[in-house]
Amino acid sequence: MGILDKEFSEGNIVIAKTDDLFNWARLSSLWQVGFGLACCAIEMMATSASHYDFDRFGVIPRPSPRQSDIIIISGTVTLKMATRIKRLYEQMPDPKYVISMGSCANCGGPYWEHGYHVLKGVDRVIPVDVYVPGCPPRPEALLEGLMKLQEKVRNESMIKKSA
Amino acid sequence: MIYEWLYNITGSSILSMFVVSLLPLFVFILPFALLAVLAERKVSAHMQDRLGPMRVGYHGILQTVADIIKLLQKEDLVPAATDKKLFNFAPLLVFAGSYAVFAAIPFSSIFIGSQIQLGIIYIVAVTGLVVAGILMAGWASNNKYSLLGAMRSAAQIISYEIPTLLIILTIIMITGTLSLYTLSELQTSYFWNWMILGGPATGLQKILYIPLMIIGCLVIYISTLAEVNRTPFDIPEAESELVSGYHTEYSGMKFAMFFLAEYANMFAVSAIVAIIFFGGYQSPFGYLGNAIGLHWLVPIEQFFWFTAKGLFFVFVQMWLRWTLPRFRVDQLMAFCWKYLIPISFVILLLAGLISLI
Amino acid sequence: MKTSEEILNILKDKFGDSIIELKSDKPIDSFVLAAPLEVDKICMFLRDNSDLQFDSLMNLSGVDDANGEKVKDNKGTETINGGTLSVWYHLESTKLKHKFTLKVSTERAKPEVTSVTEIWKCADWHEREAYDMYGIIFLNHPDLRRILMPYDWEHGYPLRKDYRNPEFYQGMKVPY
Amino acid sequence: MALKTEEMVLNMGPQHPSTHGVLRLELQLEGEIIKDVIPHIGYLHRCFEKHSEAMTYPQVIPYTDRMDYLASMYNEFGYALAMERLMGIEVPERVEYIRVIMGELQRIASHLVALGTYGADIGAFTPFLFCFRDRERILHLFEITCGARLLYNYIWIGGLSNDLHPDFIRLTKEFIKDFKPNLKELNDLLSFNAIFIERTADVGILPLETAINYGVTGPNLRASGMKWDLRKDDPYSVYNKFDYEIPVGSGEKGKIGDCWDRYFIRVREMEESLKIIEQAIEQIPDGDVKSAIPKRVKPPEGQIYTRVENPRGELGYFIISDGSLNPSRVKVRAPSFVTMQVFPELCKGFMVADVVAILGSIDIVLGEIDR
Repeated sequence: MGILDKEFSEGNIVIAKTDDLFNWARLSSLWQVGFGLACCAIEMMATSASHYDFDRFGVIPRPSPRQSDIIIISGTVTLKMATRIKRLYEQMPDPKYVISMGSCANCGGPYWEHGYHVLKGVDRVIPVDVYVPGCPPRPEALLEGLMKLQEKVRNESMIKKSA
Repeated sequence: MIYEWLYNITGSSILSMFVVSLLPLFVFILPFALLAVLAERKVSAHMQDRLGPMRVGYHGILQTVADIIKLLQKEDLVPAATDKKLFNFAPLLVFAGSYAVFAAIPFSSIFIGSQIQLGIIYIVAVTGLVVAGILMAGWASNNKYSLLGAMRSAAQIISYEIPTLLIILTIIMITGTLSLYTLSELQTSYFWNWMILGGPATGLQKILYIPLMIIGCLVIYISTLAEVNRTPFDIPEAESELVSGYHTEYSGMKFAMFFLAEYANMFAVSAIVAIIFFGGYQSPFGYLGNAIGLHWLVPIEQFFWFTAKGLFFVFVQMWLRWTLPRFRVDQLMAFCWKYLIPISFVILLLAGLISLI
Repeated sequence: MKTSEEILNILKDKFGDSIIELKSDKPIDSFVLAAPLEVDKICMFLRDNSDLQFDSLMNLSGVDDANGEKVKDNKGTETINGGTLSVWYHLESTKLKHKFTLKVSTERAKPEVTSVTEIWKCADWHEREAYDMYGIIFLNHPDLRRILMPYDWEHGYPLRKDYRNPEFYQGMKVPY
Repeated sequence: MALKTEEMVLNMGPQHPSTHGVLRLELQLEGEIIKDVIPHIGYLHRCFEKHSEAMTYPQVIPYTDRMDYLASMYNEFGYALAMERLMGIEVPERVEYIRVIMGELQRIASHLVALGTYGADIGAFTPFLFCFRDRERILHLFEITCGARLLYNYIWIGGLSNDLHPDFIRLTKEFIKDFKPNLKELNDLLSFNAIFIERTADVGILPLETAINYGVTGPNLRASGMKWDLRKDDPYSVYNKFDYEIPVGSGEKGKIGDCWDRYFIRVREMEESLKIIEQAIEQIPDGDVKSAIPKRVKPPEGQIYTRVENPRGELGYFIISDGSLNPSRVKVRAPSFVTMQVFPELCKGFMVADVVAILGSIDIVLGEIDR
């Protein structure tokens, strides 16, 4: 049971402030699963390395999915790999986020037509929060994607949404 | 000391005991662990031509606060195939073990959680709890990586306790005390009274002690490094081999407990090295408070010196971590049994002979 | 150093019938066509003969020659009947520094070639790949399983020219 | 009474911090000793060969980039070379020089990743970041030349997509000047570190006979003691105009062909590559880089096998043309694919920690193994 499992039917100042605090904590400390797939993984590594430094945003790679908040699908997802990615995603504790990095993970990329073994978009197996286009995306693009995700987290709320 | 002072104010022994026992946790361990994690990230970043956390607060000073609040919110996963009781209990045991060490550590002459006469032995014994906790975590996780990590960890910690204890035995033999407070008081006034420079002994004896003590200090620092699973001895959680070792399956707050325990332990072992060889809370140059007649200043200065020494050794640990590769498990054991233990035996013997002079 | 013609003559003397012909009419690489079920013996000879010493198999590739009869069924799906699948061996001697190309063709309906894994260990995965992609059966191969595709893939051999994608694999849609 | 013991099967990957991508290894263990390793590949099988059959010849080039994504320039180089030989195109000399410069820069970049991640596998994380810092400089050189950091589509059949940037020569000289001390720093920090030597020397020894039988090529073969480099032994492009050495494993810290040899060969190869680049930028002639690009790539019917010395070994392209605009078959002899087969042989009898050390030392790229 995480704290966030509780939903409130109406908002008040306490909940609003708690929301802000919790959202701030979550967006400031997005730990990533240390997991690379293909070409984009090299750019992801370059983003973590000295020149671009993912750590500035509080993103550190964790080897175990149990301790991470965000999974960056960096590269082509093949049919053989898709079931593993789904399992990996299920092993992560809530709240969890997904960045789909690069055209291959978004939609199959250059392999969309004849790729008999390529899954055309990782969103066919797991839900995606942010899509980063590019083949491969530059590290700046991935940073931008992360900031978009932070924006999304910032606007989350524990208040139950009325229909 | 603090306990008596509180007892005088409140008049209740239970209440004051309670406050005294919680004091190190809130005054020291938690803030230290938060700062140490941040420092680790900043130190490593600057060693690697990076900046480290920059976005959370000024130069990222709130980074670990955010991390902890985030870990609080995380779903507390208990995988289906685990032994649930042990799985839930293990992080508590590890945390309790590393917290209990602080009870006997003299932060200054008036701030000691509990002035146990057998202080050194108590610390070594309580560290054993950590091994039990780690084994428990590895076994209960029902994960092969965790199990391998836990087995390695148990073997490693138990082996490296032997040279640690032998060196401690040498010190006990020289000083004739088991109490950390007495040990610190023995090394009072100036830095040439520190154990690393022969302690309170005089003349030829002191000169003969110095090389032994320097080697002993290295041995004990290396073995304590291994006991807290830091690089180059971090094989129980070796990221590139065992994913993250015994805490692979832990998430959320339970993982945070392992994490905090690790950093608390780092300080604990650094403190032990500081107490035994570097005068504990004693200042190297005498006290400002005594010089200008403000005697209440002395304990504060002592606290400062103690933390400064402890933090310096923590920094060295970090420095080593980001410089050195890691040993393999058999090399690690060979290093302990083939080099450290014989060396510490020799030191024990020589120190015994010298003390007869 | 020996040219392909000289190597062919040595092989002709030794094996006779199983060597079919030398083709050098097409540009660049000339190659020798051999019988598919004799290829392991030929290769063993190529490796162990002191004049040849082909100690390294550079490449082994399966090829769909697509030279059969193309049939369309009423849904418009095209399949190829008859014709051949081929396996190409590119050999090299690191000691004598000469190269040699060997080709075997086998019937599409019953594609069987003897394995050369015993001779060059590196043929192992190459042959598994050719099996995976073209369905060529390598006789005497120690471990002939799919290698790149999932082990439970049941929708044919993807690099054959008449391969059709399945709609779904384990509940995941395959076409775009 | 004999104890009944069971073998433990440990599954490593496809998601594991040090399998260099999506490799899955099935380790059979007795305690921590490896009894057998079964590699499972194909988690990144992106159907390169099917795509190349559906594309026209020039359209295949971007797909070759994505095979070995750490050495894209060299993949294009090999493919362009094969097509030029098949079609009988003579390439202007300037193009050849630029290709060599790009290829050698790519070799340095690729080796930097290999060495950096190897350090991280052994447990030293800092060299990894130092290597990436230097690699970033090379990527910048590529970027000003063709606009891309990782996958370039720069070397075309018969030429190049565009000429060098006016600053390129100056920046390359600066890079070489800065890189030499950094290489020394890497040696101090990692190569001659006592713990690192302890971990890698005498581990995962690859005997020469086994290496040749398994078709191992490139730095791994040279580390086993054989002077075999296609740049010298089967010369292509303008490599015979330069003066450089082929480093060979010497068993300096352990036995010939151990992990440390395989590691250090790469360090020395980077030095040799620097020499080639230095000579090439001195000698580079003027000329038009696009003059020999054919309007329509329609090779005659036939087949060709061409190979180049990729940073990982012998990269071969086997192209069958049926006289149309699309290739009838493109088979790639990927060096990592072949090298990976020898991996179980290397691991037997060593420990779990050594698996990581050995895997890092043979330097595989999964994109190339699975294609």
